[in-house]
Amino acid sequence: MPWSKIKPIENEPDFCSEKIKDCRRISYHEAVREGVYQALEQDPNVFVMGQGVDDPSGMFGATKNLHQKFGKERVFDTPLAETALTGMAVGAALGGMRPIYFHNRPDFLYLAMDQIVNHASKWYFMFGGKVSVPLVIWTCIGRGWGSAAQHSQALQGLFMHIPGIKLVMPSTCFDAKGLMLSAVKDNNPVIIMDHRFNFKQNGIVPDYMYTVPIGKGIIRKNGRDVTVIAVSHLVTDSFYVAQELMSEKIDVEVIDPRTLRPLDEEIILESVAKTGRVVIVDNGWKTAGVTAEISAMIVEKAFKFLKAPIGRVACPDLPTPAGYTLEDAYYIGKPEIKEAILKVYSYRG
Amino acid sequence: MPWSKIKPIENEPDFCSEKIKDCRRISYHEAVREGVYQALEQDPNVFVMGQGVDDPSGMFGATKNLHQKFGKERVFDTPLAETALTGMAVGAALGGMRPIYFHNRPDFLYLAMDQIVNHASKWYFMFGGKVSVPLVIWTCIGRGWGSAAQHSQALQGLFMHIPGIKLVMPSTCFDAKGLMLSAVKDNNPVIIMDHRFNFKQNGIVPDYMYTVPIGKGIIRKNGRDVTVIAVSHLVTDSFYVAQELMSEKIDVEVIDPRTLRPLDEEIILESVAKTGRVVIVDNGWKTAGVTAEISAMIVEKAFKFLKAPIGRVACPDLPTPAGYTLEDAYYIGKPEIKEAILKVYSYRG
Amino acid sequence: MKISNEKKLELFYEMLRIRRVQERIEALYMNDEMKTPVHLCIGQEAISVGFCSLLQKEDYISSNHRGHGHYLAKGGDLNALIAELHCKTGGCSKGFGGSMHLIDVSVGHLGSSAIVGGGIPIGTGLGLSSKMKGSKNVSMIFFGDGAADEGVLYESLNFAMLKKLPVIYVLENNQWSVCSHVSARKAGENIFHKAPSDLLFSSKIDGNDILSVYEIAKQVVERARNGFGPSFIECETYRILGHAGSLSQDPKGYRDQEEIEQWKKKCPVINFQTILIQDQILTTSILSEMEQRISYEIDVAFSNAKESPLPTKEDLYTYIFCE
Amino acid sequence: MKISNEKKLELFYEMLRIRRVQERIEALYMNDEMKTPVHLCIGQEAISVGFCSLLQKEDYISSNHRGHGHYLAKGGDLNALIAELHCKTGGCSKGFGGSMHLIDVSVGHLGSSAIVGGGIPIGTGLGLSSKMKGSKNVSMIFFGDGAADEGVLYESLNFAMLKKLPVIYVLENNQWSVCSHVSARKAGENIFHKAPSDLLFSSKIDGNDILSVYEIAKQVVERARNGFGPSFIECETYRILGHAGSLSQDPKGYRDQEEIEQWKKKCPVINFQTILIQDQILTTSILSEMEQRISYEIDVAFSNAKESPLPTKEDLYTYIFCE
Ligand SMILES: Cc1ncc(C[n+]2csc(CCOP(=O)(O)OP(=O)(O)O)c2C)c(N)n1
Ligand SMILES: Cc1ncc(C[n+]2csc(CCOP(=O)(O)OP(=O)(O)O)c2C)c(N)n1
Ligand SMILES: [Mg+2]
Ligand SMILES: [Mg+2]
Repeated sequence: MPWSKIKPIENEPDFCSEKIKDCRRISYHEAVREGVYQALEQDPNVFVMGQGVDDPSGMFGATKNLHQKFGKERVFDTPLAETALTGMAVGAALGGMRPIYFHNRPDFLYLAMDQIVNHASKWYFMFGGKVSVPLVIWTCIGRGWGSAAQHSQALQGLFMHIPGIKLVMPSTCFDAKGLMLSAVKDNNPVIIMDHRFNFKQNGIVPDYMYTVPIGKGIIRKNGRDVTVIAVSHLVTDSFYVAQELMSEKIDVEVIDPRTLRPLDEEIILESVAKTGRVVIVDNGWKTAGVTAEISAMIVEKAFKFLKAPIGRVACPDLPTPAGYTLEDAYYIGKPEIKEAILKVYSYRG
Repeated sequence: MPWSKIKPIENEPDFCSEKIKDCRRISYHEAVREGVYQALEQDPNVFVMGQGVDDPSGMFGATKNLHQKFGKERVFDTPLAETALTGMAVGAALGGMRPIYFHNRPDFLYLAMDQIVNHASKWYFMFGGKVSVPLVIWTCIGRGWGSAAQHSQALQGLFMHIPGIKLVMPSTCFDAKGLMLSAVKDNNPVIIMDHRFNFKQNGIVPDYMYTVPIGKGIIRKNGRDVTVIAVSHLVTDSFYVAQELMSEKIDVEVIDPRTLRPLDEEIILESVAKTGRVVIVDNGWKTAGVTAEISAMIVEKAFKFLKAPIGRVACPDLPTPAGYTLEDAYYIGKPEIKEAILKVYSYRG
Repeated sequence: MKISNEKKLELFYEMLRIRRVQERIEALYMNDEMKTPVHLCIGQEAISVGFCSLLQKEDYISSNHRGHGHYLAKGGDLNALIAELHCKTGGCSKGFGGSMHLIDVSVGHLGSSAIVGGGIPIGTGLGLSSKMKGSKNVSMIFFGDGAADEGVLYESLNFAMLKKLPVIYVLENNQWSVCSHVSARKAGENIFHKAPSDLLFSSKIDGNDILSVYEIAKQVVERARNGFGPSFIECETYRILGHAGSLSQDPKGYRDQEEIEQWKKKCPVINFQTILIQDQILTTSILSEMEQRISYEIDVAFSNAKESPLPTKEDLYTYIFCE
Repeated sequence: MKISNEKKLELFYEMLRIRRVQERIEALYMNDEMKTPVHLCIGQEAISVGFCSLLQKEDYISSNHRGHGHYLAKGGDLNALIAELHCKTGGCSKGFGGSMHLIDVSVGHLGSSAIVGGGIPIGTGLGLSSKMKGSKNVSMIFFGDGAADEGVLYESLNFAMLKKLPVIYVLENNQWSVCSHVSARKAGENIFHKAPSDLLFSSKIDGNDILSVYEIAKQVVERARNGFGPSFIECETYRILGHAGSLSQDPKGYRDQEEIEQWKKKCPVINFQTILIQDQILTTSILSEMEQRISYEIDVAFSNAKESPLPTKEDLYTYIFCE
């Protein structure tokens, strides 16, 4: 298996570091694309499928022109038939291939739930380990611009509930590439839940192949007072809030779990042991989602360190509205994160 | 609307009460069926659909022979086409009908996710309240007997995450009927997630029409030491454990939330304020499910009362195995509940 | 089939109106006042208009992301449409839906889905409700060639045939799904053209010819209304502008300019106009009157939309559950 | 088509073997030692045997809840099957799968789904993998008339036709899905019989006649192997016993005894046996030898299964993720 050649890199360069200006910076879509490109180059069994992967915009740039380089057999557009195409990818994976199936929105995964959950996620366990399904499903949360309820769902809370699927949410260009390569290398179904806001970034990305381990979080900023655990683009928002709060002498630690299953509980629990105060930030629905799980896990395993209620910053339990004034009210960002940190910080029991 | 005639009953008779022996006791399936029967009788717009609703076993008895009474137009079998049939039910609801769509397992709902979540759950909000979708989806968790990974999933954790759907989990015959009638009366999509183990019960069920309110929990046993919040058939298990523990002078309060969305937070928080010790019991997967949400909610809103980590008793994050020895290891019941209560009870911070 | 001159003028007017509305939206789109992804149906007007002209107010339609034409042709309120594109409270969905989620309950339009194919079973269910209630209302479903890829079509058609539902499936085959040509997605012709005619009336027509559309629509609506069951009509047509937004936003290079030019020659509006003028049914004075009326109506709709208040933060929590 | 006597005996032996295995399972089922819901294929043996007899070891099959016949016909290990029914570690899925989740990787059986229709796209994907790898392996998918209701069939067939995949869709129309007759679910014949033959080879055959099955199987496997694309074969057949478990557990009254008796007369095993005896290909001594061999093999499988250890509590956590 050509995959074993790739070296995992445990730590990425400092988040938003000013020091490493001499490193190559590329855009987020270039980072994702480079991961996919190198995977295709490395292993003839890797292929790319999805609606529009070969079109001029190429999945926000992430698959742009890959069909020209690797051929229309290995990078192909699909009919609008998410159920069957997912099953098809499962079958191809069982037949020895390593499909990467791109969707431009998580909303369309609902059509593929039977194949994702009843099939891909269970195959390895259900057959006593006899086979596994190395399948990557990549999808990108939409936000803003009146996308409305059916084109903007953040489904990590839903998929975090499902055993047998790894769930990856990168927040930096470096991770976008390294986690893509890890996902393709992985022998299990992996969902990469990306976010359109991540695509605004440029970041440091080595040009060689590397993997970022699935199951390892990273501290984006050290701090002693409050632990903030944030996913996807909200890591950046949290980081900026944390920097702002330094002027108010509040020392916030920002943790980016990077993957939600497996979740790096250790990095979170260590931080909680230090700060005793926690805010969890997620762009999905609040109830029974990411913030719920991380909070409950902390209460189970680090109760004695807790000095305040755990803050949960998440989208309200509502479909996404179209209108921009409503979107403003709906979405969370720096102000909500800041408010939650201050509340938790100032709590005296 | 004929529905407005039905009187809601806020409290049901004492759980497992010995006092009311003179009341009518019927079996669980008779209770569900009576609810459906009376709904069909009451309102010509109500209809029943689903694979096998008109077959000799009639959905574990819950729909048995209803087609003979109400005609094959109003109680009909369907093709195996869960996606379209769900959409069809949504459309019929928009056209003024009140469909009750029966599935004998939640596992098949994955095929209908697009219509349930992208459509039914969002329609009311997405169109600014102009229309709503009065649709009942009834489904019954399978357990035991080698049903294995694709025929035994408990999906309340997944659906609890979805805004716009009410989620009902009865645990007694009384509630099975009363909540069915509430669900049919409701103008929103309602999922009733039942459990095969409930079908073992007989219970007190008045023969007249009544509704049990959606969004109101109930205390099944009062107690001062530990609060147990349990769903579906695990309410009964928790109740028996609580009774057992009385001999050890541990006074457990057992709460049956009855519905997970809306969740009766008040009844839970009041109990926590009293006991400060909590165990949550759910037959679904642990991560990002029911136990996560209720735990996180308590931490958010009643932190100061907590004297111990919140116990979470749920199925492990694995597909269900077929083999009975593995099932034994997989499922939770009285021993796991008891252990968790004792752990929480004896915790000294 | 004999169609009265009056009817022809009516059909023309409706097409022209939808065309002008779309053009105005396109022209103003880059001003960024309509913050919602619009999908224009320029080139496809004959389908909405021809089919909906046979429907009663009580009949149902089911529509999709490219739904302005369906909405207007069925009699949806123009003011509410334009206000919705501005995400205002005066919008048909009060600003909660945007361009892809239009509704006008008063004319049997119960909401459009932006999930491709999502409206197909819903429209089927509306047909079922009709049948169960013993009403004569028919349900008409508009969907694209992309939607025809989805298995839900197979399931829905089977059910409609099985129960002989009064449902008309209108496939607007505009050749493209975003940048993907139908030939990259579909093996051969849609298989449902081969269904036995006693189960499903099926036909493939020139969707740019309003008279062909009208003729077939009359047939299938009558069938449905009189209990003869479902129909499946594929309309060949073309989306002249981009997939979404203004033309300037459409990715370049996925289709030949030549192809676009060929289809522009088949413009349903201009071609019908030419015929009507040739046949002396339409005069330049009637035409300019029409244009003025439409233009005025559109002006009013846009100015109403601008004046309509924006939803507020608090409004967000209005529609959690229906009482 | 000329089929050698040897081949005929082989086919007969395989059918007989599957029949006897099923019968034994049925006979012992109420003892409650096989704690997993079994779905027996008595009456449908000719389909598994006829189709799989044309496959190489490397070819793939995709199977469903009623999968014992597919598994055995493809060469799956009988001992591992019976042990799996006993939920033992010696089972083909080590007791994690049960009767509905069989697998034998060594013969191209990569796991059966108990979600009706779930195996259809997976088998299609196996065909795609074959094609992408440039191997000649074909993929054969067994599914029931219930599965044919699901939209995933439409999507999968379209994709297979579009990409000319080496996939054979075998519809076992046994008339029933649990207690629901096909006529309650399906409007007319399956529409894919109308597909153009250059895109999809299609045929409807007597699935209880092993020679017809063998003949068509030969044709479609050759087509698939030589790059001519997918086929869709509907086999008319009948499930003689109940939907699941032992016959005594089947609900009463959903089908006529008369119907069952008619189909019993069409028993694929007995009828073929009669022909073979008539044609003097099969003698009573060969037959009793076969019966003995099979009976012995089944005895061994059951006693092995009983001896195989049960999985333990700790085993549960073995397969969380694959390394
Ligand atoms: C299930 C689903 N898959 C993908 C999309 C993304 N999408 C939005 S519009 C569109 C094109 C659909 O093509 P078609 O049905 O032919 O309609 P047209 O845009 O041509 O009118 C696609 C693929 C979607 N909205 N829903
Ligand atoms: C998607 C789905 N819906 C419903 C079921 C329940 N179910 C299990 S087997 C079965 C019958 C399927 O009929 P068919 O495909 O004809 O196969 P047969 O049992 O006749 O061999 C049904 C409905 C299921 N397993 N999966
Ligand atoms: Mg199109
Ligand atoms: Mg069948």
